[in-house]
Amino acid sequence: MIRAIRILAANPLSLVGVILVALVVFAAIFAPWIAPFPTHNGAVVDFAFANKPPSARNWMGTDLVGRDLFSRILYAYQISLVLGVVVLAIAAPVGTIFGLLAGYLGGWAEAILMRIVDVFLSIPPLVLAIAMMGVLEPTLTNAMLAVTVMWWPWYARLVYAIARSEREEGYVLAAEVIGAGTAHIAFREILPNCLPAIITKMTLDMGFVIIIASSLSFLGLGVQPPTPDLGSMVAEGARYLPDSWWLTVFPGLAILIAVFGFNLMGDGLREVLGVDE
Amino acid sequence: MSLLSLENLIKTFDSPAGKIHAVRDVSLEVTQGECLAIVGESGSGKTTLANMILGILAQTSGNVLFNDTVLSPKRTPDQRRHIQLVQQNPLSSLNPKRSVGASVRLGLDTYGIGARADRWQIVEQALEAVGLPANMRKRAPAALSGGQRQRVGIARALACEPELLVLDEPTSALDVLVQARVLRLLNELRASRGLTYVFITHDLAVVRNIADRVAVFQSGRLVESGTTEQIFTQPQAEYTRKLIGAVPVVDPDEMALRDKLAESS
Amino acid sequence: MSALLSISDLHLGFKGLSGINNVLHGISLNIAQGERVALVGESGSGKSVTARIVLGLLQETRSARISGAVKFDGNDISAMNPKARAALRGTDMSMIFQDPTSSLNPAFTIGRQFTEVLRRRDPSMGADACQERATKMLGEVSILDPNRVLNAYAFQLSGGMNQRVMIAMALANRPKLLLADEPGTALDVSVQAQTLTLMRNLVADHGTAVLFISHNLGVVREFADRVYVIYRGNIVEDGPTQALFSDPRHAYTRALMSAVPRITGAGLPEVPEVSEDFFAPQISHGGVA
Amino acid sequence: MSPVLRLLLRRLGISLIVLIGVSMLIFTIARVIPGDPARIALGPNATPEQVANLRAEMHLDEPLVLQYGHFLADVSRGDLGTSLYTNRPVTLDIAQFLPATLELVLIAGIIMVALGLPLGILAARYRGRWPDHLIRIFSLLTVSAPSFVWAVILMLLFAFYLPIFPIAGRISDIYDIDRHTGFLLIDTLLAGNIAAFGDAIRHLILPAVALALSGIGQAARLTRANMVETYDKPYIEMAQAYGFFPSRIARIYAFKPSLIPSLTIIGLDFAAMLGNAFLVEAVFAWPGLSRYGVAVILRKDLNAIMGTVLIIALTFLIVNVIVDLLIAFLNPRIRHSTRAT
Repeated sequence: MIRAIRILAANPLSLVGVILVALVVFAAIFAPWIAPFPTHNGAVVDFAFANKPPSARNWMGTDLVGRDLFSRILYAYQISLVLGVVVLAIAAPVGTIFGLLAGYLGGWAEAILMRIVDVFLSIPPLVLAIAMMGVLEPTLTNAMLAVTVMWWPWYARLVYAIARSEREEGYVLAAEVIGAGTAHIAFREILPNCLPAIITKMTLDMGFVIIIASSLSFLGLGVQPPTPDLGSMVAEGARYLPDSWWLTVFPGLAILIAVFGFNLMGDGLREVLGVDE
Repeated sequence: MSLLSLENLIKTFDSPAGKIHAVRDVSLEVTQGECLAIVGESGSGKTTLANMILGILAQTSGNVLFNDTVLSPKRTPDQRRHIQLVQQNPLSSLNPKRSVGASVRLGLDTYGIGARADRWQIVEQALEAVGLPANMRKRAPAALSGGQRQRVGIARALACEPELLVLDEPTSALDVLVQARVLRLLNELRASRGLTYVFITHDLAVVRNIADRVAVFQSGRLVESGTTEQIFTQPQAEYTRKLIGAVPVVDPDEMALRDKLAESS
Repeated sequence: MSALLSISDLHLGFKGLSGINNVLHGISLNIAQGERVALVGESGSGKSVTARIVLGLLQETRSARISGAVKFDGNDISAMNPKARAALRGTDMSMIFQDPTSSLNPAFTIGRQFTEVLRRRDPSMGADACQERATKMLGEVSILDPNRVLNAYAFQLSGGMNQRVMIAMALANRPKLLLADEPGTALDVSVQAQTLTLMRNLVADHGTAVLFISHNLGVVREFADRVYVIYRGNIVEDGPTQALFSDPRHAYTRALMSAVPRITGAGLPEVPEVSEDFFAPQISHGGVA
Repeated sequence: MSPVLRLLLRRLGISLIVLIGVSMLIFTIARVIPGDPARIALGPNATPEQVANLRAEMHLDEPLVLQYGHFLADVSRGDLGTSLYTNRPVTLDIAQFLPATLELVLIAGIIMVALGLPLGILAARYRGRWPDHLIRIFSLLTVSAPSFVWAVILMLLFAFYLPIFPIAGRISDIYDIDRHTGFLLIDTLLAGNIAAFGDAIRHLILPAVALALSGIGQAARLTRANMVETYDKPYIEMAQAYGFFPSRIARIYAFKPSLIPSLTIIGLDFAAMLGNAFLVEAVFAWPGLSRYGVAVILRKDLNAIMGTVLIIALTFLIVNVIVDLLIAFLNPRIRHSTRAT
């Protein structure tokens, strides 16, 4: 713990990451209280203030129907974070179990499990999610489902690689000689040695899930209006470039800030936990 | 009475470049209470042999007998329990994410040794038996020196209350001063607990001071076996003489022994 | 003979997260032209870092705090700039490492690596001249089929073969000083014995001075003219090999000597792992040229 | 048989298995669709008879396994069915749109490697010092935004505010180039029209950079990570002990052994670009597969969706086999795997 704080202190970038993530999480949780126009979360119109550049009243300007962009971005963070947490809470454990079993058992289990993973990994991540959203209704739940389905194999691959190298370590041999069961060796001996890498990846992935989810809604395949979403805000605004630049630039920056925060934090965590890239 | 016998053990591996004969038709007896040294250089098959004794690796053909019972490679828990291992590398043999005590306790939990409530106490006794303080059980392996880790490895094996210990180069990763103390500990434990050792090593000087009998291996073959005294004073095989001749020595009488062997070849 | 390498009062510390960690506490050591000197000690005694300071490698590590004088061939290495130190390496000084196979680059053939080494001394050396010189050097280390070896990658050769290649490379530019860090410890004992004999004969022929770093007293006795014993960053005893081995006087040296198992079967004596006496002042048997 | 040839056959075999798996996955996704594909395809005004006919034609009345069998048989004949959106064979549609996407992705891949690897080498060479920190911040920034955000930002900066590059499209209307390959960079050269070639390049730069940006960051970080690991190897210490210049050690002794593990991942990054191309094409109105893909998805055009995904997966598998061969060629351990270990 003391070591962790020392490393973080010696690494100002990671500290920046922690602060950015804290800000984003804070903004999402307290959006209803922070947002200057909390009702602009939904289908509200205020044509008197439609499509206005940033001002003292609307720090980031207003959208085409006069809603406050800053308020909508705060609410969009809520959606992004919930989506990220749900996706990772499912994808990480599923992938971990797959990877652990394939990596430790070897043989047929390895061949079959990893071929399944290969199948998923041989469709570019975004394309798989796009294809799934193509057949499903564009709702938040389905977006989570699509992103989860494309995400778990990456955990399987990561954990598989670690488990396969840990399998050769002396402590696994020791447990086998003593006669410990497969479940004990996989989950009590090997898994703890995979955790630092998994936790690091989950932190970094919070950012990447936000990217993928916003990409889906950018293509019109994710969360639907009037629910605020960073990706669809950029898509909507892109049609009014360059005049109404704030419509795209601020939601774009909002994505950048959140993801950059998770990336910096994950990078720092990698060092603290001693995880290889 | 022989505790362990190996009958015509053969192990062959397949590789893209053809078959690899790791162990070629080896027969050996290990008597209750003795220390048999298995000596060889890399590629001699000594580790493959150890893995077959431990039931980690299935032999291609031949038998492993323990207490006159044929052991199949799929061992029962009880058969596993009586043959335990001490590994070479004290860095990798302990799980870095588990406490020293948890590692030692594994055998107790696996075989149901002692009442559940007493097990931490048994772990502490096991640590004290190998010369470590009882409170070390809560420490992480990273906080221990190489010698301490190796002692934990011994305690972990002994916690299963085995009859036979396979020691795979147990001191070759240690400094000389530490090695001397660990070897003394192993000798004391063997005497006090009536243990039987299969001591795998490439270091003939260590063998001379710990083994009762020696089996010399080269490229998977048993080249020569005999009592330690015989092997070091009247080695029969050319290879054995060469191995003894290559040992770097420090004393004049050691040099005399080496020179004598060189003359007789 | 004048001293080729003279180290005096060398201190080394590493700056870590929790302050400075001292590794060398003022060691002094001399090597004459053509002399074979061993630095013997256990792991963590500071023997390997000493070699890396002589080579000028540690000076480039930012966390290292070095003080004291290291004179090579009359020039103070610690006062040189990094370029001047680099110019000595691979020409007047060279080094042999513990594990020959992993010390050769897996992505290039032996021949290519040999050529690069030769061009350290003479950048204008042509491909044919390099090939010829490499072949000759491989012959000196008793490699019978130099062409096969030059066209091979390290992973295609045995450890003993790679060790010979390393020795040939290290001596190819006729260095004045060879640093050998636990040479061949990763090899089988019989192969190690062969290559050490080979190396000893070669450096004697070439008149190359050697700083031989080892934890193995037996190997040291067979290789070195003179020995320094190092314990936790202090030299505890030094002297000509014969004198030191027949009459070890420092408590640490005595413990170390008695802890080595003998092939004559002298038993396993009771030795302390640490003792107050191990930190007693240095004892010198003289014999420094 | 040479080791490289053996590897090639092995990889092709595995790729075939994976491709069959992909077809199963796509088929599963397509059948998950809620509702009747035939009804959706024909729209609300179709008569029950028409729906029944189409259902029979699409084998929708048969068990799933048989349906998959028909699908696989069609695919292996090169028949991906008819698009309900364009009313043309899906293969024709893809042949029309794929080259534009491939051209974009290939150029982006070249930019990624050409900038990412040197940045990684530089960071590893000066690890822990300011060039390393700068490159780290740059890399983290580039991977922190989806490529459509970079596309919008680049477009705003270099097409609107500083009008250096064209805003959208593949080539200006004034050029009329015969399409032979569909790759405009090649077609313009075939036509001998240097001005058109230059124009096509100017159109390519912004989308390709937007697509490549996150890849550059990833390639740089990966190269750095692998090289830093290599720097701990004894052979690097040996190179230092022989006094080679640090820049030479970085470029030659440390880089080459580190390249091999990096290449596999770079292949995967390339795959990610095939997906991200959808986003960039949308911003720059690039007439590639994305426009077609999004259009068919919004119309629930199943044949076209399945065909498009299958072709993208196939492209990706081909890239992977090429990367593996490249690795085999670069890695002497594979080229000379004659000695058993």
